[in-house]
Amino acid sequence: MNGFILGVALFMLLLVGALLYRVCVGPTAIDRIVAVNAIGTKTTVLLVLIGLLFDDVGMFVDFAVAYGLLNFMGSLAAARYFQRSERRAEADLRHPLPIQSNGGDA
Amino acid sequence: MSLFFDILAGSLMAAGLIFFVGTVTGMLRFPDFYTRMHAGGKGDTLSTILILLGAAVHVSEDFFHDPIHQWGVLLVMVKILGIAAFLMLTSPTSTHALMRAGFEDAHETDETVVDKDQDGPSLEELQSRTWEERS
Amino acid sequence: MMDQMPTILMLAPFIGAVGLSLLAWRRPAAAMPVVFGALAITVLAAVLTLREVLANGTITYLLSGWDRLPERAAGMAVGIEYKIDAFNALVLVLIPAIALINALYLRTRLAVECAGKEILYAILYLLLVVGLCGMVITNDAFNLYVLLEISSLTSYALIGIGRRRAAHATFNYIMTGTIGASFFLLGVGYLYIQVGTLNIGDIHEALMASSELRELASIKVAAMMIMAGLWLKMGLFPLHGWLPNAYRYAPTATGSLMAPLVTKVMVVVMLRMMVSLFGLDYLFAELNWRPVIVGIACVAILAGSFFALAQRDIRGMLCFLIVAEVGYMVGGAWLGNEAGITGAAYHVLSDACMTFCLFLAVAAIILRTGEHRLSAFRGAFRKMPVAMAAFTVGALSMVGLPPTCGFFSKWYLLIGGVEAGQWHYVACLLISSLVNAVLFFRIFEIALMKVEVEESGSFDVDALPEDPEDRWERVPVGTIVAMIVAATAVLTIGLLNRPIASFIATWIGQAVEVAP
Amino acid sequence: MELLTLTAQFEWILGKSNYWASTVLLLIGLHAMISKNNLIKKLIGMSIFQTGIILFYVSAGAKHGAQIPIVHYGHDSHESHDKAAHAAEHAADAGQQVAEAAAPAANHAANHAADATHTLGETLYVNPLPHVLMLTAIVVGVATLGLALAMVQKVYAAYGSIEEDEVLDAIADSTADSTVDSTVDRTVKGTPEA
Amino acid sequence: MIWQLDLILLIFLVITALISLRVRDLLGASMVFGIYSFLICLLWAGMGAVDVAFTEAAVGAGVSTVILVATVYHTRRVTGGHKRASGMKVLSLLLMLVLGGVLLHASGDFPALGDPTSPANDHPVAQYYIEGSYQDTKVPNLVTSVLADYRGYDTLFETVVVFVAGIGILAVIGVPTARMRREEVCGDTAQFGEDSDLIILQTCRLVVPVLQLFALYVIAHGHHSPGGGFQGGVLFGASYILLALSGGLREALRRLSESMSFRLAACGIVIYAGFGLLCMALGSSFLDYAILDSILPGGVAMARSHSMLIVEAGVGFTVTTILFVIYANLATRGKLEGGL
Repeated sequence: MNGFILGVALFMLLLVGALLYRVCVGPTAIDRIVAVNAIGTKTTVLLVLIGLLFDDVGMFVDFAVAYGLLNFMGSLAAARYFQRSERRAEADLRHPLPIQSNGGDA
Repeated sequence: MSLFFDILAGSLMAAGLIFFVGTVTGMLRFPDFYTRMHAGGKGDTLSTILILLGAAVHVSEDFFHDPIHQWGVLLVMVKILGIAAFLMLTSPTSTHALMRAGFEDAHETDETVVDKDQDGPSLEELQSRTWEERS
Repeated sequence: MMDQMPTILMLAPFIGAVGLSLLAWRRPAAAMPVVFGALAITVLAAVLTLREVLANGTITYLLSGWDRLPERAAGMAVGIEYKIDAFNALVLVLIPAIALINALYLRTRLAVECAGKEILYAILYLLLVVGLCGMVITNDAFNLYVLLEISSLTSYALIGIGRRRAAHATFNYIMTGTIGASFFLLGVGYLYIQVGTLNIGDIHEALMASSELRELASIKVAAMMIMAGLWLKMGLFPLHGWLPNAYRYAPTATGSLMAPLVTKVMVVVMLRMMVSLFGLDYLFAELNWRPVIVGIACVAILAGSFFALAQRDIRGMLCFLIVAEVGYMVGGAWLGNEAGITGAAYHVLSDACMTFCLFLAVAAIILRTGEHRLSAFRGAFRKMPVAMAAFTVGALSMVGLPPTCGFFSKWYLLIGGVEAGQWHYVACLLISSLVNAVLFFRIFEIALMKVEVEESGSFDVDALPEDPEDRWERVPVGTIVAMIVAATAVLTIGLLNRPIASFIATWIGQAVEVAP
Repeated sequence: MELLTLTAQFEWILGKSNYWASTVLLLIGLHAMISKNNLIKKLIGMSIFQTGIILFYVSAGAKHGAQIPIVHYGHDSHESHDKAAHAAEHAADAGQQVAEAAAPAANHAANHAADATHTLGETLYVNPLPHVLMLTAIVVGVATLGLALAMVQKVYAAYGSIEEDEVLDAIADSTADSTVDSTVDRTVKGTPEA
Repeated sequence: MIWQLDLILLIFLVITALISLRVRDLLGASMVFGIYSFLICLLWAGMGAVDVAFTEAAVGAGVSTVILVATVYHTRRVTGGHKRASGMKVLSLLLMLVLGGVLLHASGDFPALGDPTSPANDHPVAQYYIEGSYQDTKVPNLVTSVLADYRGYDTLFETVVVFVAGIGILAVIGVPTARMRREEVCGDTAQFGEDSDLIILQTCRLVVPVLQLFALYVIAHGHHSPGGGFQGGVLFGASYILLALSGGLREALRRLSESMSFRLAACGIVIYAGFGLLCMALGSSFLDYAILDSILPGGVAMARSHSMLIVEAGVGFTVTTILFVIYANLATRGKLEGGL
């Protein structure tokens, strides 16, 4: 069974790598953030799987919760950034922030 | 007995992986932000929860071997289910928040996915409204 | 009670700072009394500790009560310990003493330079003293890193609290300081992965005991990393970029505290690393970097002196003089003979005192005449005799004339250079002394001119009191006392040269004979 | 035959991989700190730099097939008993090991045998000391990051930019005549919303 | 040590680091840096360093990302190309080549990764921590016992570092006058989350209390599982940050005002240092909990264990409040109103 779990973990890790492509090419910040959010959720799962591999899940679930939570906090912060900057732009008589779409190029 | 648990856990995890593959494919291949969001939001949550359920089943196996000494694993199983519930709560919320953020960031839809004969205001009109008008 | 002195020494300013934030959050009036009280207790404890060390040798204080027991971890230290030898004890007296005297000056400036943030400033001031003392006192390499970071963070904040121009200087300081501290941490890690302990004494014994350990490349790289990190923190010449701006644009009280102490404490740490951690015979017998490092030091001395000569701004000039002085000390320490290290250690003390004296006097003069250019000195001898007297003492010590302490420490450095046959180092010492002489006598010339000070030129706004009419106030009495004490300290350390030198010699002797 | 050598080389690479990776991360971060133009990018580089060092320490404490450093006294209580019983003799033989050769590096050969025996005996735990050190390092890192970010905000309030070259230009302009400096200084005290 | 995970994660780490440094959009860069932290946490969990992974997750992935985003909000989101770069870049690249050569050369004689007989791992001190600390302190989590007892002095100053960061940020960007005003405004009746999204608001209402309970559990259970004062404190602080993100900073500040935060932070340090002073007063050395068995129940080892718990609680106080203050000041440029 451990071999199977290891396989699952590795496969998930490879899929996370595929998501890294989205993180890399963007094109815009919000696309990256969505991919980042997905990766963060998967990190929680990977952590539980690592716990299973160590045969000591009880020690790992505690901070798997913390992972999920902090990932949530990160995406909330990003979302609030957009909301607040939108409202700030409205307050500044619609001088919107430069919304650029140059991404992981350069 | 243990074979049954292994098969159950394995199948749950496999199902989760399949959904995760769907998520990744959608997020990589879909044309515009909203559709990617669609794939990311739903598939991500479901696959996560399925894999966690598989892990919970796998953990709870020991309990059914000897319930007297191994009752501690039940606590672990409950914790894993707690993580699943927590993600069930937070992941859609963050998806919603990000979708709204992208909407306010004035992302436009790809024309291949826009429903041409929809009635009601278009996305651009909605985005052009101020916060107070919207909410 | 007596054996608790090291901890009391560390805890007095610590408790003072925490108590300020706990009880006096909105009572700015409470700031200075607490600072004075805490620092006074610290000085007292430090003096008692020094007496103890003089009486019966090196003190070792085991925290958390984990003694070195043979049945526990083979007699290695499992906890953290203090180790106070002769030299440490001297420096431990010096640090809180300078902070205490500087507090006399700070008292007059606090409300002006950081209005509304007095409590915060006082807390940071005390914690900076904690960090500096802790770096000197501890005998654990990683604990040294932690306290290094405490002193760094407090310094960043104490500089960044200053005016607008300080912001970017502080950012550069943060960058450089973090790189330096991280290099130090990496070097300690290389030592740890090869030796397996963090206690400085244990690492030293392990290095002494096994020759193949000393052969390892990673130990050499560890030495390289630790030295590079400390040089970044002390501002040795090619790495000095952060120093002048940071000290110039800081609040004046911060400048006159950090300029004497921070770089010198880094030199002290470097000396301890050389003598107590790696051991002189390892550094100088096995890997002979002496020519390279002494060469760098020579470049640093010359560059610092000539940049100082090029400066128009008084504090900028002093900052580049510090760069040159760091060159003195690093070069002297790496001469590799006893006279050189004695000179370096002695110069730490004397340079701290004379830099302190100069910064105080200059701050007083800048406050009196709202200028920060050299022209501020016009007619200074007549207008503010005390400040100029202190300035003169400090300047003579910088130039290196007897009976000031600068003369004697430079004397030992010269002897070390001659013994080591490093003639270019000797030459650089003499040249920079000449440059200093030119520098300061130019200032004296300006100061002796009987020209009236006219309202002109650009002046430094934040160095001024808020309302313009008390800009001509006399120098506050606290500042005068501080300057007098500093000047006397310069002379005293000069006159006590023989005991201090023998003292440091015994320290080196102990440290070397510790090695089997 | 060469298959054996291949596995040996692979083992060797595995044995070094973390150290190499930590070096690479360290260099990436340091390069960003030095050469990036944007202050926040510099700070991200700083964090990566510190992470490289932390990775080095944690790798130094890792052990193959070891448990996480939390003693399992609950699962099988007898283990804790015989741990208590063994503790004295472990400390004792550790003692005489080091007594016979003071340097830990010198008596590897001796320790190799000794450890092989007494790690096979009981469960092997990861070395906790580097973890403790790195907890401290992480906290120090975030403290530095916070203070530096505050500095970035102050720089932006002062010069309206966080690109280093633009900031330097602004400084050059403002120090050209210090009266401007003073006036701006007075206004900037309150760090207005830019 | 799971070497397959190890290798893949190392590769991903380098990629993520490069991405987060290449991205021109600073907001995206901050979020990518969060992913970097998550991945490196996975790496450490894979190497068995659970406490490190926990702390890095809480501190690196959580708090760092949020304060980075806050700073980006207050400064500028786009960074242009590097105009002045080239000369500096070349110089730095040369430096990196030299340094990298030196470091790789040094890594040649390191013991193999995961070797139980490497000097660091079978040094008597490390062996003693593993074998003796449970007898000494009755604390199963070796990291906790080493952190809070053997190296408790380090941990005290680690807490002070956090404290200094809070004080320093307040000193650097805090606006005294606005601060006074804030203290008055604090009493007014701003509706909870008047300007924020309903769904987010309700979710956080559900999450925050659970999170705070969980943080308390992490602090209290740090003896037996990964966690302790720092991790729990960071999580507790994160709960307030979450409150501020969902319902507005004003709401969070009414629960935990700034001056109260600093008082509590000082309380935490006083608890820690005061315990050490108590040991001194009872005639032993600083932070020697063994002497406290006259006060605390259950023998020397249990005395150490109990005092560790109290000390960790003190750490938790400080970290919680200071992290919240750091966020509050960075998110509002020290004005404690408006802002992110």
